[in-house]
Amino acid sequence: MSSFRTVTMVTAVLLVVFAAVSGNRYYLDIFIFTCFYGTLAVCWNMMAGLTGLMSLGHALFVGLGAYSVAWGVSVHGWSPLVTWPMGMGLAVAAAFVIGMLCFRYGLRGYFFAIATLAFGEVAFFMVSATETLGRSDGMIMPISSTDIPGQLQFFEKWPYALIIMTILIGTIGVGEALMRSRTGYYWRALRDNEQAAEALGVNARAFKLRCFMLSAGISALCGAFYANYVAFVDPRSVLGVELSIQMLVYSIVGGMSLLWGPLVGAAVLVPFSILLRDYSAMPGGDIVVYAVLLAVLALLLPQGIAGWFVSKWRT
Amino acid sequence: MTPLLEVQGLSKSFGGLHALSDVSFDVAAGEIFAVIGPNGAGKTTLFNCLAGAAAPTSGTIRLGGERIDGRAPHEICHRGLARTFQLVKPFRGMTVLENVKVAAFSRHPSAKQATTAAQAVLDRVGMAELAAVDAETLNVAQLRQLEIARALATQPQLLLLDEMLAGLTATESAAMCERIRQLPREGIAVIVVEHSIPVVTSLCSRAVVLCFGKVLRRGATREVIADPRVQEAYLGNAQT
Amino acid sequence: MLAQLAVALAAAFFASAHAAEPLKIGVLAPITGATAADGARLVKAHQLAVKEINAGGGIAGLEGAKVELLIADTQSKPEVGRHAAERLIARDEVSALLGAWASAVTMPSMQVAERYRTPFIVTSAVTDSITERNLQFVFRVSPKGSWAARDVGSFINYLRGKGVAIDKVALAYEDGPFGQAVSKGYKKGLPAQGIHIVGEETFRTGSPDMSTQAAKLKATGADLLLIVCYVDDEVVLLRALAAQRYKPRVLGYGGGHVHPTLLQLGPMVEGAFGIVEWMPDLKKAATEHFAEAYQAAYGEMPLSNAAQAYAATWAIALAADAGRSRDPIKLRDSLRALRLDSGPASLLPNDALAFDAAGQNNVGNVISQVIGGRFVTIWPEAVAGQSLRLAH
Amino acid sequence: MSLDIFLQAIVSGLANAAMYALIAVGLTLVFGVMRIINFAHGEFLMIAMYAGYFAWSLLGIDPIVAIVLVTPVLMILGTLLYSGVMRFALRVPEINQMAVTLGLSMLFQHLALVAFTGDNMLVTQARAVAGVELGPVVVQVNQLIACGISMALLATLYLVLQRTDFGLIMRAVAQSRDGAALSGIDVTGVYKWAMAVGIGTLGVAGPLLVSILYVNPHVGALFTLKAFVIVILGGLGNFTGALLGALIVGLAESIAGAWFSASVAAAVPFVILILILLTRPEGLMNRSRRA
Repeated sequence: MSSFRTVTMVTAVLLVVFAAVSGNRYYLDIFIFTCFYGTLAVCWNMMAGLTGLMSLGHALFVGLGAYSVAWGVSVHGWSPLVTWPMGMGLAVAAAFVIGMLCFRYGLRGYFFAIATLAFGEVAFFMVSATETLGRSDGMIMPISSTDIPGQLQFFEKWPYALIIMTILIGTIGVGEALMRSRTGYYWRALRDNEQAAEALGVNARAFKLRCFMLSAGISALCGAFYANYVAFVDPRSVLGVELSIQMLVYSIVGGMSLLWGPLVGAAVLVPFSILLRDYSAMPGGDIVVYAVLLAVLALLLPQGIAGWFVSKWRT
Repeated sequence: MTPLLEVQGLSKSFGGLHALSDVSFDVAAGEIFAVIGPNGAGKTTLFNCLAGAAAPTSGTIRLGGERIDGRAPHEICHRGLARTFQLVKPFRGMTVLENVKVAAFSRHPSAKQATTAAQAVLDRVGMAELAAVDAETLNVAQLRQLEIARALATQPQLLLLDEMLAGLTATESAAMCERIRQLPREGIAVIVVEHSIPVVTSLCSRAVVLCFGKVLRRGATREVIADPRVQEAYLGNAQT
Repeated sequence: MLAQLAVALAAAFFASAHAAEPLKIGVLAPITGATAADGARLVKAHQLAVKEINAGGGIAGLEGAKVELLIADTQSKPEVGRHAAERLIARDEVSALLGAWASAVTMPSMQVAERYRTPFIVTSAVTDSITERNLQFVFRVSPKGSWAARDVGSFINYLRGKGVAIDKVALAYEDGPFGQAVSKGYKKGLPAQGIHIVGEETFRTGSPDMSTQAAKLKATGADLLLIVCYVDDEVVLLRALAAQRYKPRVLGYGGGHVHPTLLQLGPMVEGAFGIVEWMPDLKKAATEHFAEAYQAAYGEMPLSNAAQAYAATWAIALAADAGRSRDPIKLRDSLRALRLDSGPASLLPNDALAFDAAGQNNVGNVISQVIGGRFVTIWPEAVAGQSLRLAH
Repeated sequence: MSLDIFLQAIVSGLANAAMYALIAVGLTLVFGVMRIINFAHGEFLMIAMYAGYFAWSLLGIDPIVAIVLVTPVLMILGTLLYSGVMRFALRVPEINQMAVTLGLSMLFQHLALVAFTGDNMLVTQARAVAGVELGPVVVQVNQLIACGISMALLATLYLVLQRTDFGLIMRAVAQSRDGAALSGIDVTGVYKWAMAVGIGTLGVAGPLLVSILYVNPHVGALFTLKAFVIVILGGLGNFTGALLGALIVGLAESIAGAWFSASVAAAVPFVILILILLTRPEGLMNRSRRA
């Protein structure tokens, strides 16, 4: 599939689903969160699945984006035009520093994962102790009774849906373009055999860093969106380990070898678990189904739903 | 004329273990040079130092007159030194062409040009018809060819080949030797690590013999092979 | 999905054609997840209120409409609670929302209610800022966390008046949303009342050992220790204090401190004080009625948060009755005008359940004490079930 | 801060470290042999704690005695875990194994909630509130007991791994799965035993911990991440590394807790982890495999 075709397909599917649910706020909310988690999973997997860098601290970048927006608007009344780039800039800078340290000292595999987790946890506890960021209580962002497009405040949900869809499509578009360029080839080569890749002229540290920074920037973008949509941020929601683990789960279920695999994972699991919760009679029934499904899929479809589908389709 | 590669007083130790001590030799442009020695003599460590995968403890390495010791592998690659690995592992999930493309990107940043260059290399090594094949399905001989194709795609002046004949049949070996012999004509000097004495004698004009990390003998291949110390080192090794 | 939409639309159509369509109230409660035990108790209280309302002929102002509770599980997670609020408002079209136990779950959920102009009565969350953000649709029956300082200050002065020497007060709290909110109030409010805080110790929820904190508290020599945390951590802390042979008077905050788990500690907690929003032995007619009805229905004593849930449920029904409307905006207006000084919703320890301009119910706390292995109210004397016991 | 408090922090840190070590060795043992990180480790601890609690509340057995009953149960659960799940998980990539154990962890937490409700359960014995004075420092009796038993068990485990044929076989499999299989070792059997011992250690830790703490369905999750950090700190799969990691985390938490507010103190073990990983990228006790 050419990159253009992937992007067109994803866009088409999103538009169809969007058209089908746009009349219903409840379904739109599910749609928005599916796109939100889908984007996060895709950019997480750019690192884990495509470059071989498993991060368990990605919530840190989401948190930087979300807190930039919440702090900017609650304390200074700044517009998203300022806070979104600020959040992304902070996240990219943080990824640069963390990446420089980790790659300089040769951290890989579980050790890289746990180092990123440690950075994320440090951020979590620091925010929990910082008065101006609302400590553990988080920050309530002002909500107006009228729409303020300049502050991304809308009564209806469709503007939010369009924003997150744009972010998602942009992420897939950038990702696909990169996958077909030198960068994408280098990432996959690094994932597989760093030593061989370096011998073939790949500057391992620079390209890993580039991947980390891109992924962090997109995560912050999602975080910024989250803050504007939910109008509330707290450490547990946007900085907790659970969020990082969610990205991992969607990627595994969707398929880590494909750029858009994690999107499939999110598109299956997010609505599935929400609908199960909303319609099942037994409280917690969804947890049981979700947990069992996760374990079974991870065991039986190691290449993920998308990977399985592609291999069936090719043969 | 300065030699293409100049190694002087190269040493490498891991903790207390001296993998290489005071190794010196040089390789001229357009030459096929052999590094021989029993197992554990330090041949792979030498390659790692030359290619930048390991930093030497002391000594200098010059490529085309410029020092490359301690440089990162990708920089050394850009300066025109390519290597192959003893254990060949293609990049998974990529076709043969894509594998070569990874290497071609080092000279051609645009995807289009890299594809053209990679295809040209595949033509050159006679793998054009395998271009679209999933690299994981190749057999040993094809994997070795792919390994050479990848190295060539980085457009090296000097190519390090690590045991390229191991596990190949006689016919495959002969074809591979023929391939190696052509490299100097394409302007590429070669260093081979090889066990088979007949192959070394037929391919290489000069050789260096390593034993326990030290240079045992250096010079024209025939003279080196005839050295009784070298014989002993090899025989001693063969008996164990 | 379209089919479902059609069904929903049809249902809405037929329902509105019917006269006594029920008043739908959404409840957000942690039925699973880390705080599931508390959620179960909240739900019982909501259900008891609804049972009583419906048994009494429903809501007169709405032609006898029954109240229908739609209970959604928040799994104790903010994002789940938030989505549940979306669903209850958008899909189930509830007239009002109640909930959602912890502050972290309450805040994102109430933002949804605010945006979709549906009244949200916060039943138990104590974070001050909930009613300090000028939100138009958010009401709270529980007191602000920082108000505890006011009542604790008065209580300390009451104790001093009884001849109890309380010179030094130390603070130990859980360094999370709950503990931070209340302790902030203490740190600001108590010195203003002439009460000196000599030491402050914090811990994360789930700490396996608090010996160091206990030793530091002992070193302060405080004669009253104010504790703000969940009951799990309180057990660990109290045991560590006991091991240090340090026995200050203890005053714990919130429902966690009148929690049955605590009584399992036996003699160790005898005499301990708790500051709490409500007690089942409060001398108020509505309280007696609720405690009896709850015990008859579920065979256990209700906790303070159950009373808040019960009051909030009644408040919505009474507001709908008074305003003769189930429309969320009209309901909001009725809630603002509400003043309940008698009847079931008046069980909390203030003169009348009423919401000020910020949506806050001006309600104080009461002080409980463990006497004879039971929690009893001892202050303010006007509502106290028993008198203070000072044997120490 | 006075010296007394500092000493108290060190002693408490050591007591915690002993419990952490006991929990972490099981995790590292399983990883060493099978190369699987078990994210449901804490949930098995939770099961052991419930077992310890019910032995006390229903049968009146002291938790220390209950160890003898709970440990075999946990060992059996370990082998069941191997035959039921881990056996299949060995065939999928590492990251999928993580997902499988994550799923198990969610499932167990929820089942425990359904079975035992979310309320805390306490073992209340007279000695739970007693303390022993060691100079200026006070140690709770139950902690002292837990610390002692934990250290005894760790020493035994160490000797078993270092001195017996069983330990030799375990270490052989840990080093090379294929090599061990070639030399005629029943690798499956070793895996089963590794899971039995790895989970079995929790059978000791659970009853000890429930007498100090409390048990609820989510109590295990408090320890999983901590154990994971400890195991990484020491070097994955390394027994002595886990002990060292537990010591560092236990002391760091406790000493930092005496100085800073709890939120800041909670970050300290992670800062230490980062610093250690930057200097020893494969953990304290593992030599970097890279030349």
